[in-house]
Amino acid sequence: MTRRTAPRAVLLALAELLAWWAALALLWLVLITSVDTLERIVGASCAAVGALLARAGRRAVTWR
Amino acid sequence: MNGWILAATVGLGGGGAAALWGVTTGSPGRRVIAQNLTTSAVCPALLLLSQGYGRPAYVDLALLMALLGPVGTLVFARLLADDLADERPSAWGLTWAAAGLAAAVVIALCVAGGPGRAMVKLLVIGALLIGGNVIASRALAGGFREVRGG
Amino acid sequence: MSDAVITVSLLLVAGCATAAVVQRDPARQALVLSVLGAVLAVLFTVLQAPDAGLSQLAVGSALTPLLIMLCVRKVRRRGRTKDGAR
Amino acid sequence: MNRLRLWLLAVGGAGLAALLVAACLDLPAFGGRWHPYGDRAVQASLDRHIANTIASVNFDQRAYDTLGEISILFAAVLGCVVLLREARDEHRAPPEPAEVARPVRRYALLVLPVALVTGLYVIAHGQLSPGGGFQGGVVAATALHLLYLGADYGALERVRPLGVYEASDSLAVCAYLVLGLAGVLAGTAFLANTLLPYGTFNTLSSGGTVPLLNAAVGMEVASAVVVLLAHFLDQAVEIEEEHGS
Repeated sequence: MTRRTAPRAVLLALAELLAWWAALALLWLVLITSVDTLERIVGASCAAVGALLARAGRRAVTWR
Repeated sequence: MNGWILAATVGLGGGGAAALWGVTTGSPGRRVIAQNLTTSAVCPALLLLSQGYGRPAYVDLALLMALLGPVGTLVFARLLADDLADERPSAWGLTWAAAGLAAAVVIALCVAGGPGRAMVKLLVIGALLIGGNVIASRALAGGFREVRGG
Repeated sequence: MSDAVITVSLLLVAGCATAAVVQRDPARQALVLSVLGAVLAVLFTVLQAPDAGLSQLAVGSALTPLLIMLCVRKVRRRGRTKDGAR
Repeated sequence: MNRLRLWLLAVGGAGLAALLVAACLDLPAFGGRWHPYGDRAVQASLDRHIANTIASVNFDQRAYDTLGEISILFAAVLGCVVLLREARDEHRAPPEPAEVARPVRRYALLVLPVALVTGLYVIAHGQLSPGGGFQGGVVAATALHLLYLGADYGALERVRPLGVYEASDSLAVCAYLVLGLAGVLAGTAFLANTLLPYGTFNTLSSGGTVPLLNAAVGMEVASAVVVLLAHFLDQAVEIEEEHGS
């Protein structure tokens, strides 16, 4: 098990992704006017994309 | 006679004229500061217009302005880092005044709009605007020292 | 009262556009273009065309300055290597 | 010979000017209440449950023009890619890491996802509120470049695999075309908005194929701008001339 796939690192990664996803999903809910199921689905997927990019960006910057 | 549109007109006229005068004359540092303050003058005006016209859909314009205005200033701060290196332009008085103006406008609109999701959206826009304004001023005042403009 | 805001926006756009044309140095012109973009977005909003205003904001606030400033930087670097190489 | 051509131009120009003046005289007065084209456009968009008439004009009534616009953008970016490629006498120096102030870097890393989600929001709600594929695509692409502004070009290159964006650029244009051809296959017309149900007014699923066309344009504009900026950044930051040439 290399350093990056140790359970603790995977847990940390998931926690960070989840935190970003929750924040961005909340932002989506704030941005839209009417909430229905389709908005929630699209919002959840956009927040997921945003969370992945946020983590990739953070790692890209401090990875050097 | 709609008070919101009047406030937007006054803010736009004053802020816009000052920004235009600042960006066309003076040292490069002062021009970039004027460009940075344009965002803080135009974004509250857009919010007031959205309230004045009674169209909440126009708030998206202010959202984009609050988001991309500071990014434009970061572009100039980074790519003009060589020219601004010796000058270290910083106008913290103006920055905090603009932040205060933006906060006042956002609070007034929140009070007028009443609680709800729209108010949270206004607060998000206000936070983005003031945060962006302060960070852009910080970037101008020497945020990109060892960048050699690259 | 909405005519006053249209007049102010038109005057600002006219002033910014003239300043952009008068300014010859590309780096400083990029600064004026950025301010012109913001004021144009307000003019479109005031004339009840928010989609056009949104397009102007999206492109004029960060993308155009970045493109222009990258070109200015490339031209300056080429100038520097030309002097160095001579 | 030159004089003949000038005379031909003058005659043609005069004829065009006369026709234009005649046409302008018949235009309705400025600021009047009579807008024949506007009323019909709004009526057509309301029939199809599209709240934003501009999105209805862009992606439903005149979707063919939008096909022209996205191919113009595609061709322009293709031109830049060809012109700004690395020449034989140039070499590519790796971008050196840059020291950026701590608060500026944290701001860039924070606004990066927020701007991306805002861009996607503007794309998704194209047919409901002001915005659409083009505006949202540009915002999403600009969001990605906060990494360059907040840190250095190396960080941006690690997050942005250029091949993927070039592929998604052409894929999005093809998606727009396939959506149009679907109309032909279904027996109606190219890019006709008669395939999907129009849904309930002012919701995300309203407007038939308009949201899909919006998404295709959004994806195309975002990847086209990323590819365009990538080649500008390569030229400005990485590619250097061989000395002594």
